[in-house]
Amino acid sequence: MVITASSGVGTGAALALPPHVQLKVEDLQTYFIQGASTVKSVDGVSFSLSRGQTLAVVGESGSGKSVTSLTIMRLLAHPGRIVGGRVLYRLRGGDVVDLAQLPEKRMRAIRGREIAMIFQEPMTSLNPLFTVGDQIMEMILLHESVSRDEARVRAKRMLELVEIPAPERRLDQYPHEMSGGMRQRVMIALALSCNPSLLIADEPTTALDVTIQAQILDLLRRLQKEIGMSILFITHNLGVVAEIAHEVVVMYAGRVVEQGLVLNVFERPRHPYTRGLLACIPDVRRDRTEGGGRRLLNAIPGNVPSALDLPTGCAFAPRCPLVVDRCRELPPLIPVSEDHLSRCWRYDDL
Amino acid sequence: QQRGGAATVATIGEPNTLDPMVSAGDLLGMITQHFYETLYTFDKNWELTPLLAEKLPEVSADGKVYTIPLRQGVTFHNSQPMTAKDVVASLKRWTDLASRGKLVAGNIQAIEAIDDNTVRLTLKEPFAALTALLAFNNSAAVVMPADHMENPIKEVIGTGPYRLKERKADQYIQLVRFDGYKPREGEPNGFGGARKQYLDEIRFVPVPDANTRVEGALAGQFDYADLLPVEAYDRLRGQSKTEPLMLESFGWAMFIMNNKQGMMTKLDLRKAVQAALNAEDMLAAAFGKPEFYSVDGAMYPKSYVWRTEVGTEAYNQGDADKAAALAKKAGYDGSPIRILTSRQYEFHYKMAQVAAEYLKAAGFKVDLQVVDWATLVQRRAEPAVWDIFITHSPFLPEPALIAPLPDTYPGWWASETKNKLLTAFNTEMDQKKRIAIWADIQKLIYEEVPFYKVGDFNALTAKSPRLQGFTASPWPYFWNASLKQ
Amino acid sequence: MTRYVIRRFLGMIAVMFTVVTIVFVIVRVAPGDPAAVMLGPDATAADIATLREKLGLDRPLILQYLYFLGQLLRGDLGQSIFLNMPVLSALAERAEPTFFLTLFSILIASAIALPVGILAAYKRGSLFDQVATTLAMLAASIPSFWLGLIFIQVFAVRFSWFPVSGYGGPDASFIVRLSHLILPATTLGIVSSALITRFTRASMLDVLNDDYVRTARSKGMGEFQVVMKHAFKNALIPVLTVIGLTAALLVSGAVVTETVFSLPGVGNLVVSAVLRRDYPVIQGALLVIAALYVLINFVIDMLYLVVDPRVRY
Amino acid sequence: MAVTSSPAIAGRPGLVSLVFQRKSLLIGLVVLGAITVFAVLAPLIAPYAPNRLSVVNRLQPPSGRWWFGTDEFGRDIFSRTIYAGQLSLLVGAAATLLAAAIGITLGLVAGFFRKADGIVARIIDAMMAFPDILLAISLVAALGPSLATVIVALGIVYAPRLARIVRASTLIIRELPYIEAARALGVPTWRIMLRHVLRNLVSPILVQATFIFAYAMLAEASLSFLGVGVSPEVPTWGTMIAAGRQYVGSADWMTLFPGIAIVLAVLSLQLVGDGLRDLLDPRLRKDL
Amino acid sequence: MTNASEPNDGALLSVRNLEKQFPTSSGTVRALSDVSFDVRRGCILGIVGESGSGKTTAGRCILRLIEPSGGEAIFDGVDLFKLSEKELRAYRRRLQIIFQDPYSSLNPRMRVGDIIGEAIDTHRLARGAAREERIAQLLGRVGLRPEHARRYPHEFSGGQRQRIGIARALAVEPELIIADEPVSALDVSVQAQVLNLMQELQQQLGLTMVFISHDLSVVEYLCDDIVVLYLGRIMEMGPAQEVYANPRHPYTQVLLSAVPVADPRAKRDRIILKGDIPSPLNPPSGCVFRTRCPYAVQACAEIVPPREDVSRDHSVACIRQAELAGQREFENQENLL
Ligand SMILES: Nc1ncnc2c1ncn2[C@@H]1O[C@H](COP(=O)(O)OP(=O)(O)OP(=O)(O)O)[C@@H](O)[C@H]1O
Ligand SMILES: Nc1ncnc2c1ncn2[C@@H]1O[C@H](COP(=O)(O)OP(=O)(O)OP(=O)(O)O)[C@@H](O)[C@H]1O
Ligand SMILES: [Mg+2]
Ligand SMILES: [Mg+2]
Repeated sequence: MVITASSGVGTGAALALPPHVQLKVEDLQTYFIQGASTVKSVDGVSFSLSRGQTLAVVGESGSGKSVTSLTIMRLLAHPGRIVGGRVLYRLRGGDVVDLAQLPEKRMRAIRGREIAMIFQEPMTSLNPLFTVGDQIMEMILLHESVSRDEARVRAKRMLELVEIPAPERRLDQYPHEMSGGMRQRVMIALALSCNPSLLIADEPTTALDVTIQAQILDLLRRLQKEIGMSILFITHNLGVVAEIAHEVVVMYAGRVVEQGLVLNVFERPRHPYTRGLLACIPDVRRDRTEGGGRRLLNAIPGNVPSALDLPTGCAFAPRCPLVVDRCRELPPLIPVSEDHLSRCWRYDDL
Repeated sequence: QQRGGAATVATIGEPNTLDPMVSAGDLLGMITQHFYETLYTFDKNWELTPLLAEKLPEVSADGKVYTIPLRQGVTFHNSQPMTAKDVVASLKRWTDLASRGKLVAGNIQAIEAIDDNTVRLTLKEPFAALTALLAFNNSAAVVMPADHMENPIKEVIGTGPYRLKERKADQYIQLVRFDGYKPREGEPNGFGGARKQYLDEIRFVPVPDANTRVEGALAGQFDYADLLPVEAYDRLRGQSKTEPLMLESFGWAMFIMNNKQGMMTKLDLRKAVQAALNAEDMLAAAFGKPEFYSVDGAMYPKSYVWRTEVGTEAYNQGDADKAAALAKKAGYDGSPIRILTSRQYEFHYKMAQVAAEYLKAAGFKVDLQVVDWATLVQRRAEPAVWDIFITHSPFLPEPALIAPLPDTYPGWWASETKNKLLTAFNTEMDQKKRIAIWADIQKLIYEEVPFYKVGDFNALTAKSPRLQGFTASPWPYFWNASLKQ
Repeated sequence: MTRYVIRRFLGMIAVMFTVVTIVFVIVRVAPGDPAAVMLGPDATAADIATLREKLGLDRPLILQYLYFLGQLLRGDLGQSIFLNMPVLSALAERAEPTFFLTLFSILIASAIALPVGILAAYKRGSLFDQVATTLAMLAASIPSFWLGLIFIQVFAVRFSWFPVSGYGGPDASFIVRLSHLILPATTLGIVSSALITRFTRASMLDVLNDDYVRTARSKGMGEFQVVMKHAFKNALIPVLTVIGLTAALLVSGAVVTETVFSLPGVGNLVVSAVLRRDYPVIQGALLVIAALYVLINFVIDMLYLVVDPRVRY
Repeated sequence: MAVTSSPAIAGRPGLVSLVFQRKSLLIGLVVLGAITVFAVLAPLIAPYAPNRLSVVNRLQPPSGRWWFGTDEFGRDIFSRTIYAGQLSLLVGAAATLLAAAIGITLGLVAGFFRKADGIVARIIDAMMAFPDILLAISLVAALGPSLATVIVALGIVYAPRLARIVRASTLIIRELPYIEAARALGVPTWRIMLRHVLRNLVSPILVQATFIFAYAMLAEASLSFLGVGVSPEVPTWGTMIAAGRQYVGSADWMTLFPGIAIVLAVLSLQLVGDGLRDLLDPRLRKDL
Repeated sequence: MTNASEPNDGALLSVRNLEKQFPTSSGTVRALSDVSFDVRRGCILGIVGESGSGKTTAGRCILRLIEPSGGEAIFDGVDLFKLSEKELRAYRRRLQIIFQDPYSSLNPRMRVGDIIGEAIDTHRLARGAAREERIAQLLGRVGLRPEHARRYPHEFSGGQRQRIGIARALAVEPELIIADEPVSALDVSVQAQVLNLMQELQQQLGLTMVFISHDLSVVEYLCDDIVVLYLGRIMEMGPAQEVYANPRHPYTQVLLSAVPVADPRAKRDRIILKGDIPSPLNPPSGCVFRTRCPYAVQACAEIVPPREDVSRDHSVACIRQAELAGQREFENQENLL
């Protein structure tokens, strides 16, 4: 059940985006409202993604990454609802639309064709009852008026593109006859078969082995160069972010806490949470003494708060080593340097 | 009356055989009389009348020799002519197998064919009821071809106006007109006289559930529905597709006690049961409105010559205290009275339930064993497994034929007094004297309590208005009947 | 694939074998001498002895069992005591009404259950869902004989739309016979639709949560197509099993329904056989019906080969 | 259905409030409770003795004197209906307990011991191949009809259903890491079976048992209706309907009230079962 | 580490020629072949490998949670594989296991106190008040509060549950703990907490540990020795520092190069492997890695590469390792020039 946007703000006024921007999310709020309980899964998320660039969204489990991506695609499950904010998107023709307001019918034309998506579980994301070829062709036939034969040729080309050996034979295979890595390639082929301008990848490599992850990341990078689409890459692995993204958005408890170029954020994180995350990853150079003895990791204390009762003010405050009184008040996203934002009052102390 | 058509008759169940000699059920008699015929039968006044016999038998002066002339030109369904040889063989088979035949078996000196068309039956002692026995359509002395007498029968070949075409157990028994049938001269008269073959077909459909028979009748699915619960009378009245037929004094119900084995062999206990039972309640429960039954202890209703009221003061007591006292006297040990009954005849079952309550009130334990009729018939033959079973009977023209009188009948009433009286009754040829003896027998029944008469009941059946020329009877027959197209 | 077929086949044989054994045991648990019970009290000792010999009851149990198996392998289910005919023919004679009754019931049940189940799952929590779920539960709570009685009263007696009972006479046309089946099949169909509805709903709910349904939506596909093509086809697999098993189990309902409607089917035969203590018929009917169930199960397994590519190897 | 629901985020509210949140469970429990109270307190509530004949008053329609009317023997249907509740519930409950005892044992043994599994699983499969009523009829025919044999037969008939569920769950639970942890600790097998496996099966067993209770009551009614179950003079809802069958069309109340009683009892049991399933283990929703 | 076939003196546990096959309906899965390694007393041995390489199977075999198909596991001088079920029970106290999934490794129907208490009861370590005391102590040791004993597992977060699992393992005072991916299911921030806890415990209690993981950075950080598994066979093993610094097997090299590093400036030559891991149902002949190995030659298909020592305690199963090492040295020198 797809819930259409409920706030009835007209889309009359022409929307605009800077020319290089493909997608701009502004103060997005997505809540799950069931009876008296409200889960504010996404509560004020903003970022923008330039054409041909990769933006990584990183955060721990439950921070709202998937909900953000599903909101953009307008694939939220009941009782999820967009409560506020805009999702500005540049169509192929150059027009800008607010995806949060678009009627379902127009949204359908955008899904798959303008924006495509790949998911975490390659094992379950493909329908087990249809051949791989059918599933790719279905997408092509849905959005373009071509014959089945033509669609098949296109599907085969897509499989070639994602470096699947013996594509002709693979077209007639079922998903279960393929390995996880292979299926994720099929998903990518499927997603890219209508040349979308934006690819949303929700943890596409999390379920895969490192060697296969390396293959897929490599493939995505190459395809982006060839096709030029923008990628919204969702992950919880900072290593992967470093490897693939130009820009990064760090989420915590439904909010963006830091945003900026990958180089800047990793080099000099301006939010204690980002800093903590980076310190949590074991690094021998840092965490071993000269003699080879181990230092304890610089772990963040405490747990990720439950989405049902978030602390007021900065959600990270209870775990933050730098917490001060002021943190009871929610900081805005503060520009700390060019293209670098942080939601911390004490960004300068970092 | 028009020729043609197939009449559908809803019967109370599936007979377990089509051989009318081996079983005595009314259902079996009703069905088989259409294809098997007896030497004699009854006319509409319940008088004896010849059927396969040419005329009534000549009886010798001492009442021992019966000479029976046969009709000529009668053929079996397999086109063979019927001869004296077939009749002799059939009668012998009847005395061997049939429960009614066994009654006379010991009394028979000889059965022989005098010529092709005459049979002679010689008795040891005179036996007044013989001709009535020969006329009955259940446990019937039917005539079969001499060369088709296996037991169980392999092929149903009779002389009747209809012949068996197909039997699908639990579905239907399909009879079709026997074209080689030669009816008697004259007009129909009860079961006797000419038998007209208007119908092309008669189909007996077993519908064990009484209510389904009612509903089928209401819906016009059956041309005739046998034995319906009397409660349905009002529902059947004023309907377009069916009409109720009420058969007054159709029969009487009885509780047979096991006089051979078990607790009921004690007279006091039988008397206790007699005292405990309230016939009126049993009848009311079984038949509903008083129009449908009569609380009557006499063995024959008013219209019969055999009617007498001697002994009936012991009837319909419903006296729990007396019963309890009698039971105590008999040394009743608290073991349950095993009452065998069936739901095929719903009124049996209902009487059983009321009886059970009255017996319980008198301090008896009751074990009500509800089985289907076929099983009951099987089980009642085994003296070890029951104390009382419930059955009913039409009013028979000849008292000697009342089922529980002979000591071979399950219940096994054997007493010297009874034997004396019965012998006297059977050998006596004078009607007046016989009536007097019968009164003694009735008195004895109330004294020795071999069984308990519950009362008389009417029967409710239903026929469609299309069915014409049909005469209601305890054993409905469908020759002479026709369907309006 | 061949491996799958062979495995299922062997499995089927194994279960059949167990079924046969269970039936053998059930008839043997009858207290007392089965021959005596079967023949009834009329029988003489000699009769009983003859039947004992005929049935092999005088032999050691294991030999009896082997004999029983041997008989079955020859397709011999024994002889009905009451009907005086081979049990197999008695069953065959009554197969038609039961077969069509089951078939129509399952068609009616599916015709009700599938759309309702799908829609209820799709609109989970809606008024439609609540009403449908409650009705399904209600349908599952109604004794089929009671519903049958009501149907007879209303549709056969009051309105005379359908015949009350039976299966038509000897020369009844197929249409007439079918008209006899409508009420019983509707009765059974309604009662069994409950299970299928609930199962379809549950299965759809599962599938609607699956990732590939989300994938289909992310392709920009319309809801109807998503539900029917991607979700329902997957949900169908377990539903198919339930439909098949319901079909097999309907025989159970048929026992009751056939009695209420006096349909001369297998169920009716069993009930009469129980009342008539016709053990060979009970035994034979049990065997045949259970075997049918196992067979239907096997057929469904084979259907998976068509529906689900995952089992093809 | 794009986002899968996450495991319970909030702490667990109390059981009572959970029950109250589920309307159907609540309704089911209330109706079932009422039926049970009526049945148990029948001697106090019933205006007449259930078997008291009063032939003059036979087939009276419902009225102020006989709330549900009288039957063909003039017995009060209301009194009989609530007394019948005792036996119907007893048959259902006893059959369920028996089925549970057999089924749980078989299922646990099959699920836990590979060697036994081959045979037990096949017996379960084979037993499931017999339609429930048919198997019950045959068992009753073999054992001889009585209240006790009906219970035994239904217990045997429904045992495989529980056995199958217990077995399937055991097979899954057996492979779970916490079982492995217990084995790694050296906890004896029987203790693992009871403390770890059986304890985690309580919910599915309870849910299934509720349904079996419902089915057993329906089955008892069917058997009695067919005349192959409980002896007809013992009042159960099934025997009452069977008796009333003769009067459908003329005294409909004879079948109506016991029929409603069955439907209510079975429906409430199913509501409870469904509610329990929701409450105890949402994952079980799939098997019915 | 040693590759001698006799048990090593310093080793608490020596696994020798461990074999495990799973017969399945579609054939026999060769999960482990000829696996031998030593776990030094007081040290942490890491087992790494991609999914399906047999890491978990190895752990479960050693603990006899599944029956091994062959080989031996000498623990403190006794071959665990030869013990009867009864004899084994005594050893169960000395070896413990921690699982990956913090959700399914705790019985949801038991209170935390009972989960830990069951370990104590089974080995009759304490009773009554002493038992409660001990449970409280264990909870404290893993960073939980004594009152948590009354709660059920679902009331805890993943990290806390993992702590409960650790407390349960510690309850019997084991000498060796096999930790099967204990942090893989946890969020990064919690993962670090649990890693810290494990280290502290290991040091304080002098535990010996087998740490199974597919996360190479964690293993590098935590472990003293490392075993690299691929398709049920050991590719390379040795002291962690040395293996990481100087991987000699092509597979190890590939694996290390594939790990994404959280440093956007790190520039590395990545070796991207072609293809997938072959099915363990019919693993390749000879060297199992050869189908994906960039350096494979004909001979690799013919012989199962024997283990070769490249330095003390560091061994590699590759027939071309020496040749390849030489080549690399040459390249490195070239780079230097
Ligand atoms: N259908 C739903 N109903 C209620 N809450 C939901 C629903 N879907 C998601 N949530 C809540 O929204 C929050 C964000 O979830 P989301 O799936 O976006 O997290 P994530 O960052 O993608 O985490 P992960 O790394 O585990 O995928 C979580 O707290 C989750 O519980
Ligand atoms: N019970 C079993 N039956 C059949 N095959 C099994 C069984 N357990 C494991 N296997 C197979 O053995 C091989 C090794 O499995 P194992 O679980 O040890 O791998 P792993 O290295 O722990 O992988 P992961 O990283 O996914 O946990 C795999 O191919 C697996 O499919
Ligand atoms: Mg997510
Ligand atoms: Mg593992």
